[in-house]
Amino acid sequence: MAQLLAPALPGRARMRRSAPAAVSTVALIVMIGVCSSLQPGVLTVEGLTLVLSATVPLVIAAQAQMTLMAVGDIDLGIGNFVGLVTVVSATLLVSSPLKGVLVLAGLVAAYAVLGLLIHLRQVPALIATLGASFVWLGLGLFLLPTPGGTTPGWLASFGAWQPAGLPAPLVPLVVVALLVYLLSARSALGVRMRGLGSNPVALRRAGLRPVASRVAAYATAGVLGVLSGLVLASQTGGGDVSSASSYTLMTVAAVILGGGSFAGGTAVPWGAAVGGVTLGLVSVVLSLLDVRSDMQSAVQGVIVLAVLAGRVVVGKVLR
Amino acid sequence: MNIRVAGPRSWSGPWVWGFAAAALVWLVILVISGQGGGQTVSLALSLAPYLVIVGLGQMLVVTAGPGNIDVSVASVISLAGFVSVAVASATGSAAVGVLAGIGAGVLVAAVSTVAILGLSVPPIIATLAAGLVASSITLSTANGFTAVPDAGLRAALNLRPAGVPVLALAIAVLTVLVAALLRRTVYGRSLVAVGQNRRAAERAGIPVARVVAMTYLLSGALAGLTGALLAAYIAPSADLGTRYLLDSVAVVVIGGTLISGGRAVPVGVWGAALFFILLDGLVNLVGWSTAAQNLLKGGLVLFVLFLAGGGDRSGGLASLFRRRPRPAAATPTTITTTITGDDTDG
Amino acid sequence: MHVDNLPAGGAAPPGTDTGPAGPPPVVTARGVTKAYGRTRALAGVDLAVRAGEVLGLVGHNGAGKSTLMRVLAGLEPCDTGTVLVHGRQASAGDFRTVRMAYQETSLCPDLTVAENMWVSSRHCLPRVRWRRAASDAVRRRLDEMFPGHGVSPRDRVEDLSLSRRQMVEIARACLVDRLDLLILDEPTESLGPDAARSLYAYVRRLTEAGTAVLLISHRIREVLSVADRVAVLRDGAVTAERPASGLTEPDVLGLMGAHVAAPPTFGAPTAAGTIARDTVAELLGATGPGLREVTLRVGKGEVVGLAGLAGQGQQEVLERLWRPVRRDTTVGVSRAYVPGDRQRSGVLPLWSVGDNLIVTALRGIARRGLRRPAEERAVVADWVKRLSIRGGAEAGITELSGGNQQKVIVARAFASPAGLVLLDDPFRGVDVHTKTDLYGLIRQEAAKGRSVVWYSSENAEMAHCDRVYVFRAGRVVAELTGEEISEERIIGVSFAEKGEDD
Amino acid sequence: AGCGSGGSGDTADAADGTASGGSGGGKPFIALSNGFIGNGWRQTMIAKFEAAAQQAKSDGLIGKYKVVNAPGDNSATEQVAQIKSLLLQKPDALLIDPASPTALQPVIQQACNSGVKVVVFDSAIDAPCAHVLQNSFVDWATYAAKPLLEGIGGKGSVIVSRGVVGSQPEAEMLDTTKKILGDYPGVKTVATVTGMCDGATAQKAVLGVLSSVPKVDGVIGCGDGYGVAQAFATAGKPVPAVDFETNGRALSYWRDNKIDNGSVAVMSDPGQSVAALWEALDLLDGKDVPKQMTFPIVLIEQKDRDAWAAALKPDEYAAWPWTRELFRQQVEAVKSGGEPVRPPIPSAQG
Ligand SMILES: Nc1ncnc2c1ncn2[C@@H]1O[C@H](COP(=O)(O)OP(=O)(O)OP(=O)(O)O)[C@@H](O)[C@H]1O
Ligand SMILES: Nc1ncnc2c1ncn2[C@@H]1O[C@H](COP(=O)(O)OP(=O)(O)OP(=O)(O)O)[C@@H](O)[C@H]1O
Ligand SMILES: [Mg+2]
Ligand SMILES: [Mg+2]
Repeated sequence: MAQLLAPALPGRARMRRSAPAAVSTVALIVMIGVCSSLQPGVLTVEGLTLVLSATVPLVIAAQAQMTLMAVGDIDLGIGNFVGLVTVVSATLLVSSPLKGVLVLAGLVAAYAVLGLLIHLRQVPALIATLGASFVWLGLGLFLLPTPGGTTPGWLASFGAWQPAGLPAPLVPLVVVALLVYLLSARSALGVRMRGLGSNPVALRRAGLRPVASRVAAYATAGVLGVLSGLVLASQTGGGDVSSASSYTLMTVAAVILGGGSFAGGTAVPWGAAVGGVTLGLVSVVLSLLDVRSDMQSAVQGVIVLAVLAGRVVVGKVLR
Repeated sequence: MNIRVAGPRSWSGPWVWGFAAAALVWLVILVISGQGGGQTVSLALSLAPYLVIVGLGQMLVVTAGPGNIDVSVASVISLAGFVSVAVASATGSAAVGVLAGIGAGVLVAAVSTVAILGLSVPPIIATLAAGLVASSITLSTANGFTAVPDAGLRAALNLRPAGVPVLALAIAVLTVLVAALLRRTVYGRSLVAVGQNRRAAERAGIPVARVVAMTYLLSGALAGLTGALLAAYIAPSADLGTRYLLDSVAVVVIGGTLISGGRAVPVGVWGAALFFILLDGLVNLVGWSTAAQNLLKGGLVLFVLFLAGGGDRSGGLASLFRRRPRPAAATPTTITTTITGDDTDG
Repeated sequence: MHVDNLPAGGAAPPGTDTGPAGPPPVVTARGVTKAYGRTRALAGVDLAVRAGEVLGLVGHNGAGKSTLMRVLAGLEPCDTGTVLVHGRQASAGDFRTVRMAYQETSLCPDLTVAENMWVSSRHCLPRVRWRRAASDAVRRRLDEMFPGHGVSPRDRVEDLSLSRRQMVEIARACLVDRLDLLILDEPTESLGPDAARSLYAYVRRLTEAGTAVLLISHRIREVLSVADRVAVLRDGAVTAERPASGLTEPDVLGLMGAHVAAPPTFGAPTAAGTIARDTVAELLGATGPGLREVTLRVGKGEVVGLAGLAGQGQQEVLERLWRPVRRDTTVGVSRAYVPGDRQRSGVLPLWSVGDNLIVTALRGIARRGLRRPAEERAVVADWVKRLSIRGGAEAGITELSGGNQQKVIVARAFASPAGLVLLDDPFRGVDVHTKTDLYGLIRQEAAKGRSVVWYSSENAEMAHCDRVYVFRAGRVVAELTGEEISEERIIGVSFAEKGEDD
Repeated sequence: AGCGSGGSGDTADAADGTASGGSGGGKPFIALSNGFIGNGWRQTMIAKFEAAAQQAKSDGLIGKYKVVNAPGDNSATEQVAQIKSLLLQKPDALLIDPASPTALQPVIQQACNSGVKVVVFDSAIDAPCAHVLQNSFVDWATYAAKPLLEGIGGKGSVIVSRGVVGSQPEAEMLDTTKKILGDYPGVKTVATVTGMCDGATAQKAVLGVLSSVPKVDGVIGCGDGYGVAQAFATAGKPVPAVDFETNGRALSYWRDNKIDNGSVAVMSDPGQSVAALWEALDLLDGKDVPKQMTFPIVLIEQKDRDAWAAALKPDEYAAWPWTRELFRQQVEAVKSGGEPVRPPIPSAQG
C-alpha cells in the first residue's frame, strides 16, 4: 500500500526517465515521415545514405559531449577539436602516417591532461574547455592556415563505402553508440564516471579517486572527438579547422534532446544518437520544405522547442 | 551576513586575475610600442563597455545556478542593432531607439523565459532556439534596410573629454547599479539564493520562477542595450553580435563569478573585458597570425584559469596543499549538484 | 565472491575468548585531535571499540561524533594522536575492514543500487559480471537486514524514499568480505520503527559473530536498549564510558551536558478552544498522488501534528499547504517552510549563518524592494542569541554541525512574519537539548498567534501539538486532541488494520 | 511522384531529362546552396539571384528554383548535409557558394556523378567536375592598394588590414599587397591587423593599435574601410585613405564626409550568383563554357561613387547587373583573353 503511494515509483520513474529519448525518437520518425512524403526517395537505401551520412560525425561528437556531461562537465571546445582532427588527418596523416597517428594520440592525451588540470585546479570545465577551444583553433590554423589538404586513401574509401542493402552511415552510428553504451552504462569505469557526476564525495569515501574518473572521461571524449573528426574528414575530403564549429552547441542540444542533463550522473548514449540524428535531419527537412531563406533558422529553433515541449506534455501525462 | 562590504572579500579575490592579466598585456604593449600608454588604456576603455554590458547580463544569468546560460546574446545584439536604428530614424529620437533596442532584447528573452519556465527546456537550448528565431527576424529586417544610425548618439559614444570615454563612466555607473541590485535589493538576494541551491531557495519562500524570469529578461535587456549602442557605434549588421557570445561567457568567469551560480562579481567583468580588448590590440600590434592569436588567447585564458584555481570541489591533490580558508571568511564552495554531507569543506 | 561469507544468525563462531579483560580492541583512538580552521572538532579523544560489542556514542550536536567516525574509518587524517587497528598503527589498507554508514547518505543518486554497491564494495565483487553479483549480494543482504524492504537492485537511488535510501546505505556498509567494525552514524533517523527493529536485530547477530559496532544516535532510549557500553562525547572529548546496563535515559542526558530541564512541558497544549479558533488553512477532501480524501483544518495559534508511519501522505499535505494550487486547499495566511532534508532543501551553502537566517524575512523587512540592513541585523542577532547558534551570525553555514544548521533553518522560518509555519520532520538528528529549545520556541510562537503544522516521524514529539492527525495510506485515520495524544495511541492507530491493507 | 513542393511535375520530367538539360520537355530546376547568410554581401547575393531567377521563371527559362542557406555560422558540415538532401530532389543544376573551399569536394563529386551540372561561384574549389566562376583576388588586392597609395602620394605610413587569415583568397591578396608595397619604398607599414574583411572587426582591430602607432596615412584593407574610418573617429584622428565597402552605408559616409584622399571602394561582385545562373542555363543548353572563369571585381572610384551611393540601400552591396547577354559577352572575353566586360553602373541603368 505504502509502496503504491510513494511519489516516485521506480518503475514509473524509469519510464519517466526514458520519456525524453522516446519523444525525440518520435520526432525523428515524424521527420523521416515528412521527408519521405515530400521526397519518396528518402526511404531508399541511397536516400537514407544521403540523408544520414552528414549526421554521423555530429552523433559521434555528441557521444563525446555526453561522456563529459555524465561527469557533470560540459565541453565548449568539441567543435574546434573535431575541426583540428580533420586538419591533422588532411595533413600529417597523409605526409607521414606515423607522425599523424602520434599527433592524434597526443590530442587524446591533451584532452586527458585538460581533464586532469580541470580537476586538480578545480576550475569550471565550461570555461576551461572554452579556453581550450581557442587553442584547438590556433593549432588547426597553424597546421593548415587555408582549408585544404587531402585525406588519406583509406579514409576517403571509408567515406565512399557503400555496403549493399544497408545505408552505410548506420554502421558507424550504431557501432559507436553501442561501444559508448558498453563503456558508460555497463562497465565499472562507466560507474566511476557517472558516480563522479552524481556524487564525488561518495567516490572518495569508497576509496576511488575522482580524478581518475574525470581523466578517464576526458580521454574517452578525446577518443570520440578524434573519431568524429576522422569521419568528418572522410566526408569532406580535406581539413578545415572551423568546419565543425557549430558542433559545440549542437552536441549539447543533441544530448539534451536525448534525455541527458547538465547535472551529471546519467549516460544516455542511445539518446545522444537519436538526438544527434534528429538535429542533423533538421537541415534536411529545411531544404526539402520550401522555407523562405531568412526564416530557416527560426524554423530550426521552433522544431527544437517543439520536440522539447512534447517532452513536457509526455512528462505531465506520466506524472 | 552580507551587510558588510560585499563583493571580493580580500585582495586575492578571484576578480583580480582579470585586472592583473589586463595590466600585464598593457605593459607588454607599452614595451613593444614604446608610446601611447595612456591612450592605449583610453581606447581600451572606449571598447570595453560594450563587452561589459553583455557580460553583466550574462553574469546575472550564470549566477542563477547550474545550467543557466544565455546563448541568445549574439542574435539579440544583432537584432537590437537593427531595431534601434530603425526606430531611432523613424522617430528621430536616439533615446527612443535605444529603448526600442532594449525592448527587442526583452522580447527575445521573453521567448526563452517561456520555454525555460513553461516548457522546462534547459536554458542553453531555450536561448539557442530563441536566438535562432531572433536571427531570422534580423535577416528579414536586414533585407532592404535603409535607416542609418543616429549621428548624435555616435558622437556621444565617441566623446572622450580628457581621454576618459564618457561611455565607460556611464557603464561604470551601471556596474555599480548592478552590484547594488545584487546586494541591496530583494531581487538580488533572491537571485543569489536561487543560484546556490534552487530547492532550498524555493523552500525559503523565494518565488524562484519570478526571479529566474526576471534574470533572463534583464540579460535580454542588457544585450539589447549593447546592440543599440554597438549599432550606433559601428553599424547595424546581421553579425554584429557574433563575437560577443563566447566572450561574454569568458569575461564573466574570468571575472570571478562562480560558474555554478550563487556568487556574482560585477567588477570582475571589467577586468576580464579589458584583458580581452587589450589582448586583441597586442596581437594586432605584433602582427601575429590568427593561429598565434588564438593560441595566445586560449593559452592565456587557460593559464589564468589554472593559476587562479577554482572553488573547492573537495578532493584532488590540490586540496591537500591548500590552506583551509579562515572559517569566518570561507571562500564559497563550488557546489556540485549533490551536496553531500559532513565533509564538504567550508 | 566472498560477499556473503559473513556469518549470519546464530551459526556464528564466537569471537575471541571473552576473559575478564574483555575481548581485544578492534580500533583504538589515542589522543586524537582535529581542527577545522578555528573550530576544534576533536580535542584529544581516547576511545577503544572491542570485538563483539555494541558501543553507543552519544553527545550533543557538534560534539564531534561524525568527525571522530571519519577519523576512525580512515577517511580523514587526525591532526595529532594515533588510530590503531588491531593494535597496530593503521595504514590506508587496514581500514578496509572498518565500514561506515553515513549520517547523510553517501550514495550516488543517479546510480542504481547495485552500481552503488560496486562503488563501495568492489573489492569483494568479481571483475566480470559484477553487476549480477552485486545485485544478488545486495538483495540478500537487504532481505536479511530489512525484510520487506521493497528495494530492487535495479532501482536508481534517487527514486527511493529517504528511508529506503538509508536502508541501502546501511546494507552497503555491511557488504564486505570481512567486517571488524561497523559504524552507524544516526542510522535510524529516517527509518521507520519496523526497519529500526530489524536493523538492531541484525546488529546483534553481527556482534555475536565478533564484529564490533559503533552506534551514534540521539535517541538515547534506543542506544540504551541496543548498546553494551555507552560513551559520551562532549566538546570533542570522551567524558564518560559506562556499561549500558543500569544506565537510564536521565543518567545519560546528565552525562551529556549538565542540566536537563524537566521533561519538556512548555505551555502545555490546550485541549480546549480548538473549536473557537479562526481557521487559517483547510484541506477539504483533498485527493491526488499520495492523498485520498484528506480533510483537515488548522486554526489560528494552533499546533497541528501530522503523525503516522513515514510516507503515508503527511509530506503531501505539507506540499499542498505550501503551494495551494488546487481548489480543495485554502490557505488564508502567508507561509514558511522548514525542510527536514537540510542538505538538499535547507542550507544556502555559500552564505553565512546570518544570510541564511534572514533570507525569508528579507521580503517583509524590505521597503519597495530595497533591503534595510540595520533592521535585518537586529533580527539576526536576536535569533542567534535566542537559539544560541554556535559560531554566531558571521560563520559560514557549512561550518556548523548538522544540528546547528537545523537551528538556523528553523529560525529562518520563525523570523519571517509567516502566519503558518510548516515543519517537515525538522528535528531528525538534532540533539535533545536543541530539541527541547525548539519545542519551547514552537509553543511560544503559537501562543503569539502563529499556526504550525508539524510532521514528525518521532511520535513522542506529537505530544507538543494541540491536535494530531494520524495518517495511513494517504488517509486521515484518526484525529487526536489534548489528552488523547500519546505515543502509544498514535502507534496503535497507525498500525491498526495493517494486516488487511498490506 | 516527385517533390511535394510547388512544380513537382516539372521536377519529375526534369529528372528524366537530366543529361540533356531542358530538352526533355520540362524546364530546368535550378538549386542554389549557400553556406552562410550572416552578412550583407551574402544577403545581396541571394537577393540578386532570387530576383533574376524569378524573372527567368516568368520568362519561361526555368521551371523552378530553390535557395537553401546553411543555418548557423559558416558551417561547411551543414552545407554538405543540405547539398545531400538537395540531391534527393534531383535538380538539373546546382549553384554553390561554398562555406569552405575544400569541404564540399566529395559531395560535389557525388552531384556530378548523378548528372547534375554544378557551378561553384565566389570561391575557387578543387573539384574537377564543377564549373567555377569567381572574382580575381589579385585584381581586388591591386585595386585596394594602388589607388590608395597613389592617393597618399606614394609616401607615408600605412596599416594593412588583412582579411580572413587562413583562407586561400587572403593569402593571394596579401601576396599581391606586399608586392605592390614593394614598389613604394617611401611607404612604411606600421602595423598589420586582422580585419576579417568585416568593418566591425577591423574597427576594433585598428582601434587596438592606434594608440601604439604614429600618424597613419592609409589603411589598405579588404572592404572594411567604414569600420576603419569609425576607429579613427573614435580615436579623434583624421580619417586616412581607406578601402571602403561597396555598400550604401559606406558609400554615403564617404560621400557625406567629403573624404577625398585616394579612398576607393572595392569588393567582389555579389552579382556572381546571377552570372552563375546564366552559366548553368548555358551548360544545360549544351553550350561550351570554360571550366574556370574570372569575372570582374566591383571597383568604385570617386567619380562613380555618388551614382552608386544613390542607388544602394545601406546594407546592399554593389553588384554588376549581369544579363544573359552581358554574361555571354564576358564568356567570349574570357575565352579570347580580351578585356573583361564593363557592365553598366547604376546611373547608366537609369
Ligand atoms: N568539514 C568541516 N569543516 C569545518 N568544520 C567542520 C567540518 N566538519 C565538522 N566541523 C565542525 O566540527 C564540529 C564537530 O562536528 P560533527 O559533525 O562531528 O558533530 P556531530 O557530533 O556529528 O554533530 P551532530 O550530532 O549534529 O551530527 C562542529 O562544530 C562542526 O562545525
Ligand atoms: N573502504 C575503504 N576504506 C578506506 N580505504 C580504502 C577503502 N577501499 C580502498 N581503500 C584504500 O584506497 C586506496 C585506493 O583503493 P583501491 O586500490 O582499491 O582503488 P582501485 O579500485 O584500484 O582504484 P584506483 O584505480 O583508483 O586505484 C587504497 O590505498 C586502498 O587501500
Ligand atoms: Mg554527526
Ligand atoms: Mg552532523
